[in-house]
Amino acid sequence: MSADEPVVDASLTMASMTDRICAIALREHAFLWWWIAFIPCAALVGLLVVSIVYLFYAGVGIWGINWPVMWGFAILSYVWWIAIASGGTIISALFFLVRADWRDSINRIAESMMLFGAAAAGIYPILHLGRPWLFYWLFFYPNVMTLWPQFRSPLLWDFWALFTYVFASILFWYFGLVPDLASVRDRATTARKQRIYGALALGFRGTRRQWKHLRATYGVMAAIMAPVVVSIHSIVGLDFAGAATPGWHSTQFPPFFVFGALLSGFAIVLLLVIPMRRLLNLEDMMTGRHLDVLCKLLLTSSLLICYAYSMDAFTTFYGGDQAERTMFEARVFGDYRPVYWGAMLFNCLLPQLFWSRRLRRHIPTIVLVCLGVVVGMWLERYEIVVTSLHRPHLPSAWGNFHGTFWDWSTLFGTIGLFLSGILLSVRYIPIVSMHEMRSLIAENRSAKETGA
Amino acid sequence: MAAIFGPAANLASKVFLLLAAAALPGGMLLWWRWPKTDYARNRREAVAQPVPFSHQHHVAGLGIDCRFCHASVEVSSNAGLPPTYTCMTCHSQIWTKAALLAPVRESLITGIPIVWRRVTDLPDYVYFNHSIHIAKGVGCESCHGEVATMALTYKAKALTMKFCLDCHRNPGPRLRPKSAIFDTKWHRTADTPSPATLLGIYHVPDRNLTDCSLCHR
Amino acid sequence: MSSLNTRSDRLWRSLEEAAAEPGFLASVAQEFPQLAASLGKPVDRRQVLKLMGAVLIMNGLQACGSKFGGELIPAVKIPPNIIPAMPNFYASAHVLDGYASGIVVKHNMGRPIKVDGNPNHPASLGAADVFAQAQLLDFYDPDRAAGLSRQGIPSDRASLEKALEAQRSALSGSGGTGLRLLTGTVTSPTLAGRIDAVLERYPEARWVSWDPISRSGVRQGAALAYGRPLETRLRLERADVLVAIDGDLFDTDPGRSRHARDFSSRRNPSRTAEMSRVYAIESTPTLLGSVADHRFIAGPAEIIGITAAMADLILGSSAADSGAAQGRAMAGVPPWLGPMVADMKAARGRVFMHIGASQPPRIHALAHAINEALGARGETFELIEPVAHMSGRQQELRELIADMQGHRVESLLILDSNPVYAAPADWGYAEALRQVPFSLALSRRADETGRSATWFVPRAHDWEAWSDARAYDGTAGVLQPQSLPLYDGMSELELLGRYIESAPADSEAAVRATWQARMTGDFEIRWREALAAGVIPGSASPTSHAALRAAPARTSPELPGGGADALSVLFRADPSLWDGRFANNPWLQELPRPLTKLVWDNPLLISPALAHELELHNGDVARLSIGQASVLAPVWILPGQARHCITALLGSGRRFAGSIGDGQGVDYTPLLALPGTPKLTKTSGHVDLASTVHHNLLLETPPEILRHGTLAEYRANPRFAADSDHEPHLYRTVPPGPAVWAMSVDLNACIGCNACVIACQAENNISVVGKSEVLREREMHWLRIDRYFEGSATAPQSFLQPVLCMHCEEAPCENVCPVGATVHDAEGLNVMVYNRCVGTRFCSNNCPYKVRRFNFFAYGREQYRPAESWNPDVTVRARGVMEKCSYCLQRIAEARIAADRDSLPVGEVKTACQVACPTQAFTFGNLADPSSAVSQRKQSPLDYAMLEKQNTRPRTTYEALVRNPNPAIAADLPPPAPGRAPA
Amino acid sequence: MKALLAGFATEQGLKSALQRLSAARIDYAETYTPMPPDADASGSPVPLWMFVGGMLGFIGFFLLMTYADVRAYPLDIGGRPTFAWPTFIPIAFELGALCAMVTGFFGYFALCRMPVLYDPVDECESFREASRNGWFLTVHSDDPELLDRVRSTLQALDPASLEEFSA
Repeated sequence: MSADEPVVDASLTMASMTDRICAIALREHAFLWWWIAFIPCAALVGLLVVSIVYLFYAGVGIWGINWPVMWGFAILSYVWWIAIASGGTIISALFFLVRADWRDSINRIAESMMLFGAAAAGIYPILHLGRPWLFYWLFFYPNVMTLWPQFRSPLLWDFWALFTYVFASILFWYFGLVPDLASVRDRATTARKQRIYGALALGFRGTRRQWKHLRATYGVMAAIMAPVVVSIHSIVGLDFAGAATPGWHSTQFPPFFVFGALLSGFAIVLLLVIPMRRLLNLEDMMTGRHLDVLCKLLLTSSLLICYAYSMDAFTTFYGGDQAERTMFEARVFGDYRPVYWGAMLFNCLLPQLFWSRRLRRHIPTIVLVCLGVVVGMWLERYEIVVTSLHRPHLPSAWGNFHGTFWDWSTLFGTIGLFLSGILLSVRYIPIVSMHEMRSLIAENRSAKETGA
Repeated sequence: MAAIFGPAANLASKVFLLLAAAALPGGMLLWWRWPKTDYARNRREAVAQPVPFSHQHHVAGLGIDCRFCHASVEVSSNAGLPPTYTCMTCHSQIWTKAALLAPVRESLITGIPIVWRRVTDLPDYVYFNHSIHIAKGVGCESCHGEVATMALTYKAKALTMKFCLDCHRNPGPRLRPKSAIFDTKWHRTADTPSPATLLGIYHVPDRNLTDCSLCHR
Repeated sequence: MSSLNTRSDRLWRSLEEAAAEPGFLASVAQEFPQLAASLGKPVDRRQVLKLMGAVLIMNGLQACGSKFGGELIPAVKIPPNIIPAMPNFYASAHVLDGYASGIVVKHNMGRPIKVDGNPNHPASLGAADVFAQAQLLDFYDPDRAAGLSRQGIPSDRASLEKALEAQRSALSGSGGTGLRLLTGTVTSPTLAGRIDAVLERYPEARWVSWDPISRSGVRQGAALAYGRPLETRLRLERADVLVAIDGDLFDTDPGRSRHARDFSSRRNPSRTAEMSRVYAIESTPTLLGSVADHRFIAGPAEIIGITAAMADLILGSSAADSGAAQGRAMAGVPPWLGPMVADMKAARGRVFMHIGASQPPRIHALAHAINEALGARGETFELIEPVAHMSGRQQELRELIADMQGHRVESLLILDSNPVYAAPADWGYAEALRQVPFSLALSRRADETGRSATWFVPRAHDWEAWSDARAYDGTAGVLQPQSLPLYDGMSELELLGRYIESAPADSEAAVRATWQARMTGDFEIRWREALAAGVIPGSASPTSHAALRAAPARTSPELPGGGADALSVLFRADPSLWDGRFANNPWLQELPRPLTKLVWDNPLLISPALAHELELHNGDVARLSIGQASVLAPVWILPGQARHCITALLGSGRRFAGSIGDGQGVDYTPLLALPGTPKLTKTSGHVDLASTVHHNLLLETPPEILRHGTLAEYRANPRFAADSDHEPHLYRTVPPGPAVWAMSVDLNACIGCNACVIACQAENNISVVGKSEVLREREMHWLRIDRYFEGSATAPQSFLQPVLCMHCEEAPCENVCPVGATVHDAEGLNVMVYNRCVGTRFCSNNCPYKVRRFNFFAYGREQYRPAESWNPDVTVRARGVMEKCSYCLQRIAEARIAADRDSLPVGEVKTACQVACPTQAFTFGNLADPSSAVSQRKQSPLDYAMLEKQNTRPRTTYEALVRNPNPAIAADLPPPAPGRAPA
Repeated sequence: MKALLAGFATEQGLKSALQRLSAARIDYAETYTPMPPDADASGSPVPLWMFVGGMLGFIGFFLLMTYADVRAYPLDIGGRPTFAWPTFIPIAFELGALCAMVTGFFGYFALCRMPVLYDPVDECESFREASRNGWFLTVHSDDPELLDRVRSTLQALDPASLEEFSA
């Protein structure tokens, strides 16, 4: 197999493709492996619910946060999830705009990833509040206090960026889904499924008019999603860069965070594609070519991250601010050095394996590296949030931070939430964007005919 | 084959979507209006008291000055409630047998205070000071309404933060001459001094009256 | 307000009014012990507090939230000069081990809510130490509710009276054979009168005056030197050179607040003509040592040698009788001694040598001789007639115990003393007490003694009864009650009254009688004046003209056995808990100890060298044993501790202190007063110790944080510490309001006594969070005193810096808050609007000074105090809300409203910390008024802003620390801080 | 009213059928295809709507924030100017983008008169192929012989399916 391997297998026809994808969504009974995967994830969701209930009852004190480390898991996991979601959007929107043919078969997966990543991220900002029931004070609406939010705060920008991102993602995802829902509707055999998918398809029948405006609208939507996804992660970066805190006060944070989004996005998408193409035997749609491309992209974003890390170190010492240096030394050599070096290893070193073409096709390696990146990105956020805060300007205020049980339970709960979401979408929603695949197949056909 | 939906489904689905769309602005409107309603602010609800005291009778009828009972209103943040002794200054002479007044006599004998129900309450994080408002020409009526007409006392104004700010942003028009401060029936007339003059008379300070720190500590 | 009746029945009533139902406090209080018990040990403080709070809530009184629920409760009869919501102030005094310090108690609707110093009182001059302020919680302490009991079984007043009657008749027959009184130091003229009366009425009776924190060394020293236990009245403002050996001037000395004031008047070179120079020679760091220009570390043994050597150098070659001793002393004389003594001699008449109370009498005697020789008497100090009461029929505690063991004691009255806990276990007091047929303990709570005596009688709080007391200089003041008894308590005066037929029963009559006899002129007028002022004019002890007796002082003491390398243990009063009587006070338990910053614990303080020898780390449990007795205790490494010297703080490890104090810390009394050399051995155990400074590092304090230099540097360039020129900035400098509030903190004045911290806590309703939460780094103090060490671990320079909200003109916290919960007001205050806060905590992350505190839990609801004790002018913060110093906004608002009412410019405002500070380190006021004190202070050449480079333009600035080392002693000068602005 | 539904196996088939019909001056045929027929996407009004919606959102929210900070309740935030317009931009941008997305989403469905859960063509058995691999066209008419003409024209192209249904 090689990089010039086609993005779809020649044997694939519109009919066979449609039938297979619809068959997955319409299965009477779920696969066994599906249950094996879903049950533990559902259990984790239960854990999440428990954690949240107790949090609201007792207060954020149940977490490890303290003075001076006032932000902990809630923020860093939020950033982590947002990065994962953004990665999905970038694949589905950005690469749509550049007409990357390999995107069509995996963009639905990328979009589900965006959707449920955003969902997992979305609950954190509210949990994070000391008085979560007052979160609506961040909306602007005419109230009896005649008060408005404080628009200078990066946190408010973040809140609205997240708000926009979540809703826009849902619209974008659903909009691209409509024609495929129609296909499923027409393949459905039971009245119940016909009605459900039929209602969701909103009566899409593929008329000339429907197709024409669909393409136009979808194109513009993608063109909007691209800057939106860049903006949300830049703004998340500003949550930190906007503060004068040592370790945060850096102009490179917005791009730095976007690089992180790319890296974790590609890693997660690989982690989802690899088992799915195997379990749902879609190797002929998600070919070695896809893995190759994604690995290359992962490698590229890893190099970007390396650049960001090195600039971080450079500016700290070139800037010569004492507090910054003290903090950075603590980060690199202090109690939290495993976090720093862990991030270095997983985000910078490990991906370098992908310089080798062979390893770019070696499934175990890919899985290993991607898992490493996922962990590494979390460590990076831990390093940014916690180690920066634990060394403020005044030595008298130095502190330490350790996650409590509830910190971890919430984190794993959200992981459960994400995975159950993905599994449900695999179970009930066409996992490949069929109408885009059809165009792709058609193109290949015509290409061959002209070639022949 | 038979179609999945009948012709009626088209209209039904459109109507459903329109209603769903309408729910959003509707909800927002409710959210905005609800706190302003009298119900949410429990205005105009007479509160049952151990003694059905009538301001109408005592103030409008007998012409007793507010300060006779609310003695510290000019010097303290707290206007003060009349001690049993104050009630008994008259009621040891008149209505000495009235059943309505039994709790008052009871309190005098046992020395256990009468427990009144609160009518106008502000949140604990709001530090309202009566004396300064009186000193600067704000009438009782501005916040308590026409108490002189209340057979049973009720909360007359919304007393939301907006209510306070409306006046703090532009005090002039709400001020009244010294003589009228305790007159709950007073209204601006042609010969009332202009807002500007009143502000001058009372030396309303040049400080920012909408500072958070003015009321919240 | 003088007559008890009118005031107190009002107070009682209004207290009832506040609590929705009569007798509320008692009812709540009774629930606490069971709660505490039900939790079992080790108790998680926060849990306890939580449950305590729960009780209050069940009783319809939540700490935060409405004070009256939905009810309004007027008085039945409004008493004279009480206006709803307007504070009243009544003078009184706080008495600790007999010595009084004047206080003024602030009342709201009859409820005491704050304690300040009494400006008229010589021992206070307006300052109040931590104990005086914290007694507010002692007064409201629900644990006081435990009533009369006889042999542990609840009893009542009537049966007590019966028992006392029986006693009296029995004793009057025998002439008082076997009657013993046990008290602490007594300065109260009335109580002294009563005691004498009892001793007269019962010729065989004996009186024991004993304090766990003993000053007998001082008295015996004076007796050695002058034949009588004269006391000294210092005039530190006159001392150019102050030499303190094991100095406790600011820690335990009865005049500590006054000494601090006088001392600090000579410490800021920009205000005093000639800056004083302070030498501290000590084994364990003290407050004085931490601010001294030279701090020399010497073990207890060396100290004796050094004093002897000083005596020889100053008093001339000593007599033959002590030649040997002197030889030893001179042998180990450190190099700095010569220059120091030269300095002392040069400052003849303007020098004072102070000796810590725990030093042996002979050292004190020597010091007297030296001070006389240097012409200090009459200049930097005076001798005055003894303030503490004495009698011919006195006994030492040990003699009493011997009598008790010998069944020679029939009847023992223990008045406000807790020997069962505090006396050296070795003396066997507790066992001896069982031999006494009738013993009565008048204790503040059902404490160790109260539970072992036949009768436990709750002692009336000082605010519940009449009394009087004298200050360190003898000035007397009357303690008037601040409320009717919350609990059925009895005062010493009342109790002793039962033993004398003639005596008036109630304490008021007794006190009046005392002063009627001593006051000239119209008594009623003088009396009312005295009550109002809190002091009785002209009652100070007269100066004594006793001459120094030559002989005893010249005998320089011999070294104790053991040798230089032997371990030694110093037993000292806990800076917050004293001898343990304050162990049930949450404020004091959670008050960071000045130099260790430890809370809720009293580990053994050891030197880094010793820790290294024994491989001990902070929190490691070690066994400290003397002879057979031994105690397991965690250790804490304290830089500046003498190498082989261990400091053990008394006052912890109480068994029956109350729900808060029980079992906190370690009880060292088993080791007290034991002969033989101590041994310290490491064990495998480890205890987490809660310190509010989480990193005890030794680094050069960055100049942008704490700037300091020497007097020489200052003389060379007075502005050596001043800010560099401001960078240009984009935004408005000063808001347009009519006032410009600002503060200046004088680092030269701060002695780290913590008075400001407690004052802030009391004024602003700051929660206590408990040890477990402090361990999680969640302490809540708005005002903290940062401590930095510089130099070597063995002999570091220590620096203290009070840190509170800087109220920056360009506050970084404000523009990161998404809901505008922290904003600027027109008078430049950085306002925290609690009710708007949603708790994103971004403001704290963005605060360079880290002065913001967060309510991780609903601490406000969990406090172990009734709702009446809160300051009604300050919101009690809810869960999930950020809080911080507000410059005492409520006081500003009060002044602002008062001024506006009369259309006057706003007057003077003093913050709580400023009022409480004994050294006037804080100056607060209005910069818009160039004549205001703060405007003056900000003109000081030493004025600088912390973290100036952040360009936040703080309203709170500091005056840099200047030290005045002796040029002849180059060794441990503080290194000049680098990076200062060029001249 | 009657209608004809003709299905073809390939896009090519559909194209030629359409050409025949237009040759026969019947150009009111609707097509149903499994993928976008390569007719150009230009000329759709939706992108313009989205642009307008986005702009309105951006300007509207920018003005709202300006009103809130400058007129409604000016507060001194760390001494920053009340009209801190640069800080308004991120939120204005985000909400502008959201408005554009919403306009596009609903604009599209409005434009296509969706949802249309029922369409007579659903009655035809073969029509399900339209979302799989079938290329369909329908011709509606009240005039039977016209439909007959159409039928004959289409049959000549041997369609995969040819059904008549009543619309």
